[in-house]
Amino acid sequence: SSGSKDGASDVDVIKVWTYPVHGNYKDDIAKSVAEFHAKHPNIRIEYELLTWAEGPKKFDVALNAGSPPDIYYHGVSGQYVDTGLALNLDPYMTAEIVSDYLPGVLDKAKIQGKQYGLPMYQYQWAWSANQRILEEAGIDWRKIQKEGWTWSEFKTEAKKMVKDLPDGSKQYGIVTDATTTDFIEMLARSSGLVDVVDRDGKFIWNDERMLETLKFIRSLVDEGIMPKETAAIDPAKRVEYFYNGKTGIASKGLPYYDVMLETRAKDIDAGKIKGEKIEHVYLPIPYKDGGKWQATVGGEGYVGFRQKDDKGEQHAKNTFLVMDWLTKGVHGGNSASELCVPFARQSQIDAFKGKDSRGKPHNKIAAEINQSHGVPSSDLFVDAKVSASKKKFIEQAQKPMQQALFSGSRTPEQIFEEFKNKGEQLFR
Amino acid sequence: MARVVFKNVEKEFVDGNKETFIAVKESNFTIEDKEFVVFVGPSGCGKTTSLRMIAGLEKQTRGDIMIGDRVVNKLHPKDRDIAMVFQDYALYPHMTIRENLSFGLKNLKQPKDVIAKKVKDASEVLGLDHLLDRKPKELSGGQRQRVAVGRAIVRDPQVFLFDEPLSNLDAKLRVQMRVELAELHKRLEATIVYVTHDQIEAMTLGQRIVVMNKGQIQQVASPTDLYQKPENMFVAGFIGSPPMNFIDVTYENGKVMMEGAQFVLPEHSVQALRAYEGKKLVLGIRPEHLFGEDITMGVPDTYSLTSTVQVVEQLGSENLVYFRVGERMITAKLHPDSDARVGQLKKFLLDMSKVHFFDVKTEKRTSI
Amino acid sequence: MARVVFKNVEKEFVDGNKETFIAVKESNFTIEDKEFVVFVGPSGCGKTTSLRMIAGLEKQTRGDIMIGDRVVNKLHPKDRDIAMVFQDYALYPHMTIRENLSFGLKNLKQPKDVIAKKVKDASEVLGLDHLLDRKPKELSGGQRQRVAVGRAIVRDPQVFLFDEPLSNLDAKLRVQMRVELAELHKRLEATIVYVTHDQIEAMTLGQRIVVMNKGQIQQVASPTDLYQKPENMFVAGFIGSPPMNFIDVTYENGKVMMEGAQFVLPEHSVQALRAYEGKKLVLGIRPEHLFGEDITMGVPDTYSLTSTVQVVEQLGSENLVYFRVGERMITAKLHPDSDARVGQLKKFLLDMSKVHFFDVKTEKRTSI
Amino acid sequence: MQSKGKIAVLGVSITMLIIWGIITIIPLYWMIIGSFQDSYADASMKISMWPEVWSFEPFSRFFDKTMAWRWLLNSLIVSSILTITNVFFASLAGYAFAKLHFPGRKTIFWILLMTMMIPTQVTLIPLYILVIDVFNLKDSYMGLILPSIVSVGNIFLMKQYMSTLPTSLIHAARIDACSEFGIFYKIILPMAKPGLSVLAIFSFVFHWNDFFWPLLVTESEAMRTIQVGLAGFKFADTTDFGAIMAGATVASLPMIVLFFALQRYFLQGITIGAVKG
Amino acid sequence: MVQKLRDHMWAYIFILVPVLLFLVFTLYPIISAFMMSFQRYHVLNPEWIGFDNYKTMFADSVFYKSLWNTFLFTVCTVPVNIAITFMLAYFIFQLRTKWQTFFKAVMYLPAVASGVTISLVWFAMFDPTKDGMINSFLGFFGMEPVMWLSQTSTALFSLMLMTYLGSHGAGIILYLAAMGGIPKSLYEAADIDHASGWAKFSKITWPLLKPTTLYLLVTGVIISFQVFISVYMMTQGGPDFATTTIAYLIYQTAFMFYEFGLASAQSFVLTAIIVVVSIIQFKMFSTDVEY
Ligand SMILES: Nc1ncnc2c1ncn2[C@@H]1O[C@H](COP(=O)(O)OP(=O)(O)OP(=O)(O)O)[C@@H](O)[C@H]1O
Ligand SMILES: Nc1ncnc2c1ncn2[C@@H]1O[C@H](COP(=O)(O)OP(=O)(O)OP(=O)(O)O)[C@@H](O)[C@H]1O
Ligand SMILES: [Mg+2]
Ligand SMILES: [Mg+2]
Repeated sequence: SSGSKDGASDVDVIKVWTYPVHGNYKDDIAKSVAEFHAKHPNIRIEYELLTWAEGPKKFDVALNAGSPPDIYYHGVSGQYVDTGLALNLDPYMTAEIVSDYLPGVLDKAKIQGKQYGLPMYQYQWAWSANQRILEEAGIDWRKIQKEGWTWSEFKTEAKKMVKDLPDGSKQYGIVTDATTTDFIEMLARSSGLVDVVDRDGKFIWNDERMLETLKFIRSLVDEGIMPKETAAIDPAKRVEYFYNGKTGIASKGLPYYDVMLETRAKDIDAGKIKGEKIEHVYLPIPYKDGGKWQATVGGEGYVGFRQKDDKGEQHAKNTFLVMDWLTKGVHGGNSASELCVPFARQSQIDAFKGKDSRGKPHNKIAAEINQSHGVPSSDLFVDAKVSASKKKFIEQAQKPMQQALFSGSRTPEQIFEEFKNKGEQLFR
Repeated sequence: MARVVFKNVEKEFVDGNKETFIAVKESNFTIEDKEFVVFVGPSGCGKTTSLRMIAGLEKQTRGDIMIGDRVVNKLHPKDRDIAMVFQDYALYPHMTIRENLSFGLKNLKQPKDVIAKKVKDASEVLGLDHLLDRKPKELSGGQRQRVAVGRAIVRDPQVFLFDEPLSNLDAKLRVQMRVELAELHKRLEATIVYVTHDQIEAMTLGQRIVVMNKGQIQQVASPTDLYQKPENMFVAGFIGSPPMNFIDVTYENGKVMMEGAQFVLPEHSVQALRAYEGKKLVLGIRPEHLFGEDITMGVPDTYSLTSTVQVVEQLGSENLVYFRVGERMITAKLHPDSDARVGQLKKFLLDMSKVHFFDVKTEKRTSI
Repeated sequence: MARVVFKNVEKEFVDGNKETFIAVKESNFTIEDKEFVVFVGPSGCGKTTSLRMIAGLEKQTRGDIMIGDRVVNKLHPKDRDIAMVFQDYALYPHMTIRENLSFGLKNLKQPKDVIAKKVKDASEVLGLDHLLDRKPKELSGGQRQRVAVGRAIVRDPQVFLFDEPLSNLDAKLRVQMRVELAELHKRLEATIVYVTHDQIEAMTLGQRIVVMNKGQIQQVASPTDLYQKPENMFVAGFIGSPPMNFIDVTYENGKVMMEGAQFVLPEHSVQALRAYEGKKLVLGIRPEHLFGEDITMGVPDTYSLTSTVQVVEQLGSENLVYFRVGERMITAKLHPDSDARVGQLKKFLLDMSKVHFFDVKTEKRTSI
Repeated sequence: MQSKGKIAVLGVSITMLIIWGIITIIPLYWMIIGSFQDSYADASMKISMWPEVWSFEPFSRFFDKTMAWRWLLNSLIVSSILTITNVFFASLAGYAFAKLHFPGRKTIFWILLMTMMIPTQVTLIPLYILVIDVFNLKDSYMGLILPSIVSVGNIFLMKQYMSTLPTSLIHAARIDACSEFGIFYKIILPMAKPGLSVLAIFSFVFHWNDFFWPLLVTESEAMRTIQVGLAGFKFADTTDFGAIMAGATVASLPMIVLFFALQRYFLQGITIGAVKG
Repeated sequence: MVQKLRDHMWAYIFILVPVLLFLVFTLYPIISAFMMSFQRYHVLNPEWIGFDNYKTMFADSVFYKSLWNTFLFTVCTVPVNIAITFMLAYFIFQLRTKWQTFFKAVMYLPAVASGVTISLVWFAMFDPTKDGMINSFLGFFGMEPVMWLSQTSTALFSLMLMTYLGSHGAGIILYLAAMGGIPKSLYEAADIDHASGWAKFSKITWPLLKPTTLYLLVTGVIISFQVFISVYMMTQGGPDFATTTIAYLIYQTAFMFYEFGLASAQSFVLTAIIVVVSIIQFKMFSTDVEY
């Protein structure tokens, strides 16, 4: 900010807004910054840890007011680029940095071929399962981790887990929530519809495969594999089903669940909480029979910005320098390591070579296999207008409709019609 | 049957500084059914408090209050069948005058046309008919007071309580209202308790008058009795305007002696004052029982005083002439045509048949 | 210099129903510096409104008001150097009596000891000294009114405005206060404007009296002039209690004729009434200028009326005797010792030197 | 003293009050109970109605892991100042709108009132630009305070309240040579005590609980208010629920204290004895 | 004119600070927002597009749906809540001082509980399983569990229910303060006038509380027309737009779609509606009560 300029004119202040990416990130980033300051006395990093719940709002206001921070922790987004304030990093991308990134990773922070962010790790989403329940139902989860499974296979297996529990409640095959949108998106993706739009920005959720996806989801509820109150389940509630052993699979899982469940097990041992210790199994999303395994992946890390009153080229360079610093080596690697996801940069791998990584080995391997089936979101390829329309579609068609789907207040056919209409209206 | 009885009623207030103040002391009286009783007394003597206790708005600290034959100590005001004019009016600020007047009747579920008629009649009597659609804020002080009166007189309760209901009205209106209230009393046959500072009101309206002072009842009597036989100096001095004159005298041997004069008393007075032989007494005489030599109205000049006129107040219908006897200032109410000038040495005649004697210490009337 | 002048002042109110009401009409008068002027008039005639306009609390709709030699139309009340007693008291409820009394003085930045002294003096005069630490809600009605008066008299302004300041006080206190106010006037040499319904107050305190009716000024004159030469029937009937009697008469040939009697007028009256030959007139005579045959106080029996006594009111210091002449009820104020019984056929003597004649139409006094 | 009907009415109303009281008090109860329960980490965030083990751990964790004292101090400074300014300026303006008949009174009041009706979502960005960029008040007490010095809602509340006070007292004070400000300060304010104390507690609670603006304006940890700090006290892996509840409980204490300190002024028939009529 | 200003100088001084602050911190942002409503907003280069935003808005069926929801929500909550508030305040007012204090605290203090706990309570209340608070209550009468927030038929009602059962403390305290300000003498006069409890309530208390009621009504309508937090927290506008209120739509438009111009246009239409409603309320409830 301009205020710090007059304090020490030769010190450039770089503002970073980040999040508690993982449990120890607060300490890790403090260390990274300290080291950076030691190396670059003329650059000062001012960082702020936002909260997951409210941070995005704060950033949105700042961005649209024209004064975003220089660096923000997030995936790249067409919306950001469209403001004209996202910093194009291409001029600063040295060969050294490019080659430090593992193949394909940098692409996950490009929009229409231009680099706007530097990924810190490769994220992915799939499902998480309760090992005990899987095994009680006689499911060979190791095979699924390696080879994936189809919708019909999934259905057969999931049905085995459905039963009445002694306390009168029910155990389900899978539980999802009606608030987040990924369940439908992931299943649609595994039916071959990579996204709401394809890479050319064409609306593709009007494809018959979408209707089949919707029907498939509805059948899960109808056949009792999912609870009939699914429409009313929120993410916290979903986790509650999972923790309480009321479901074999929780939709939306991360390899990081290993770490979470480990902590929880410790608390149970310490008597702080009551409950069953759960062994975590990371499972891929089943794909449509006859189709192929398509995983949801991406890269998260730091995105660069300039401000309405641009602070000049040197400042931009410094910004990039800090971004690079925070993503490379041990500074960026700790996130991948903590979150049990694949590293993004060679330097990260080097920094963590030989160190104990967290998480169960079989889940790690499963995550790597899953990663290899990844298809990036269309957002990275389409222009800002399409990307905005897509967002609108999600908010104004997908979200309202998915609850209707779960609650049964609309049939899959009606919903599909609604999708087609809304899609036509938005992507004309 | 709406007798109102006070039995040893006392009222204590605790004010903001936690000091206890006795507003009404050992009050005992009976107001008979259908009687019109007037309360008078100096400002702050406990008249309003007594009224409020009858109404049940203030709970007595001690003693019992009866209305009819019931002890009403615990009866809610609204169940006492009372109408009241508040000293501070307490008009409903958000209602029009019409609504103010009809509120009580509506609560009694009287038919609409009866209400309309009563409100019309009362507002005509009170000269409020053109103001019915205004709010109290838009009225003059006297008009507000009339609304307060109106609110009571439209009702038909067992007991009326009036707390200085005419104080802010002009003389003419007051005379008119007095007549109206007297008629109301006759028509409704209700018991009426009436507080006033206006002596004429008290004398003309009251069948009996209760005189209070400092929370204590001094005398309860009919207007004439009160005027002619005040029981103590307080009552004597309080009733009558200008008030009764007091002259310090010594009684000796059938004679009263005062500064500058001494009179031989008539036989019946001598009888009564036997016990005061050689003692000091206070002689009381009302201003209208003093005459000038010029217009004597038939009073013999046996008893006379001579003194210098200090002040003359010409009130139109009479002249007030002030002069001194000893330390005391004496007032004579003379006919407006009588000659009296300041500084004049004037002879005043006393109507000795109208004098009163009071004990110096107890201030009580001697039995004359 | 605190002359108060009204020049064509009018005040219109618009009430809640959007109706315009003229409270004060074309008001013109001058109150001289240091003068004590009393406003009287029936309830609702515009007295308070006039006072409030002088104070600047109400802005006149038309016309100019001057205080001293300045037009004060636009002057803020606090800059007019005025003290006022409000008809509704307007005491500060959150302040003790002491604080209420000293508030104005504090605002004028008077030294503490001066304030203390003034408050002490005033509260003694008003009999409030033992109540100084109470809040207004802990006082009786009369005590509150005294606080309102006290708040004004501690001040030393150019103009005092008193709006019925003694209406809730007992007779004795009122007399006392009257004397105090008269002294205050002498001591402070301030202009005083005083509203009252009490005729005695008006007559004794006012150097001049302003009589208002329905927003209009009827007459401005000294008390005696007002009493002896009322300019119209309204003033004649309003001043004096009981009010002046009116008798319908016809003038013819030096004689007035009324129901049941006819009188030959004295020469000077005949002169004055020449224009009314053969016409109807109203004769006015005050109750105290009617006498019974028994106690005549020297009035010759030349002019007499005989009528049946309808009502007798014994007020102690006098008897009011009512009888009829034609349609009109006539009141005579007789000495308390005069004999008068209801139903008695009684002869009343008129003091013809004290009668007034009024035009039937204009109700104005004929030049007599 | 009371008739049967009255007792019945009283019974019904007390029953209603108790039922309603229980419903409304639940959140508060849970907050307090939750802060003595050390069974955090359960993502379902279930709290029992009565903890099996009482523990003060959450409190110590809350104070150890955060700059809680500093946040509380910040909140105290900001809320106190805003409470004072709001009470003062809102009552001043409310008095003017209620009792002083100046030209433009209605128009100005309505313009002010209308601004209350515009959703904040759309004025947020311009306001942010103004405060952060133009006045450069980021991360400062000024930035927290300046835009909220007095709110229209509070002016409206005070106007409504003041309109019921007897005008004749204002007149009396004018005659008593009191300045216009003196009238407000010495006559109106004392009489409006119940209204003022209600406004004070409302303002304080509002600003103490205010979250979004402090979130936008503050950056450094040391400038956070308690609510922003509390929200930030969530970690990526687990939510230390007990400590959050403990924090919330601590954060609510000043409001509770203030409530009890002011509540005796809420109910006062303060104008009794002022005027006749 | 100048003279007039001088006459009322003090009044202007009294409102000076609020008005100045208003000009800077309210009017300026409002004017900016108003200009935005004719632009395609962009931080760096906004584009003037005339009435396009308004046209877009009026062509959007969700906009009408949200208006209707908001209207329904307002109509069903504001009067009911004022009634509840008033009733509770009136009940409390009958009690002795100590109990008054107690209930005032009980009713008001939950307002100090943090948002986290409050939302927790609500989620527990509306829990769709049979263990949910409301559902287990219904289950007690043999009724099936209801998915309160997740079916179109009950979602909006659930949000209304939140306001009914939520804290009325602020209103209660305001009413109590106003009730305390009514001169006791009026009730004494009413007692003398034979007023029953109901008559005192309906003819004295209620009319004299009109200034407070007006305040609660106007602010209640404003808040209700701008209802956002509960929607955001509980339903995110769903299911199937059943709870999309205009304020939530504005939020979405602005902060999800970054269409600040359109959001401004929506806001000003909303404002216009509130202004009209408020004027009506002022007309209906503006009696001046002065003791
Ligand atoms: N706000 C108002 N709106 C309409 N008329 C009003 C208003 N205020 C006063 N009036 C009327 O103006 C007239 C004069 O009122 P004012 O108070 O001056 O009377 P007053 O002579 O003082 O009477 P009183 O002796 O009863 O006090 C009254 O008839 C009254 O009804
Ligand atoms: N709340 C109170 N606290 C303390 N003293 C009080 C309270 N209310 C009244 N008093 C005192 O009680 C006494 C009697 O008051 P009350 O109102 O009955 O007098 P009153 O005879 O009606 O007088 P007035 O003619 O002045 O109206 C007064 O001296 C008054 O100061
Ligand atoms: Mg009294
Ligand atoms: Mg008057």
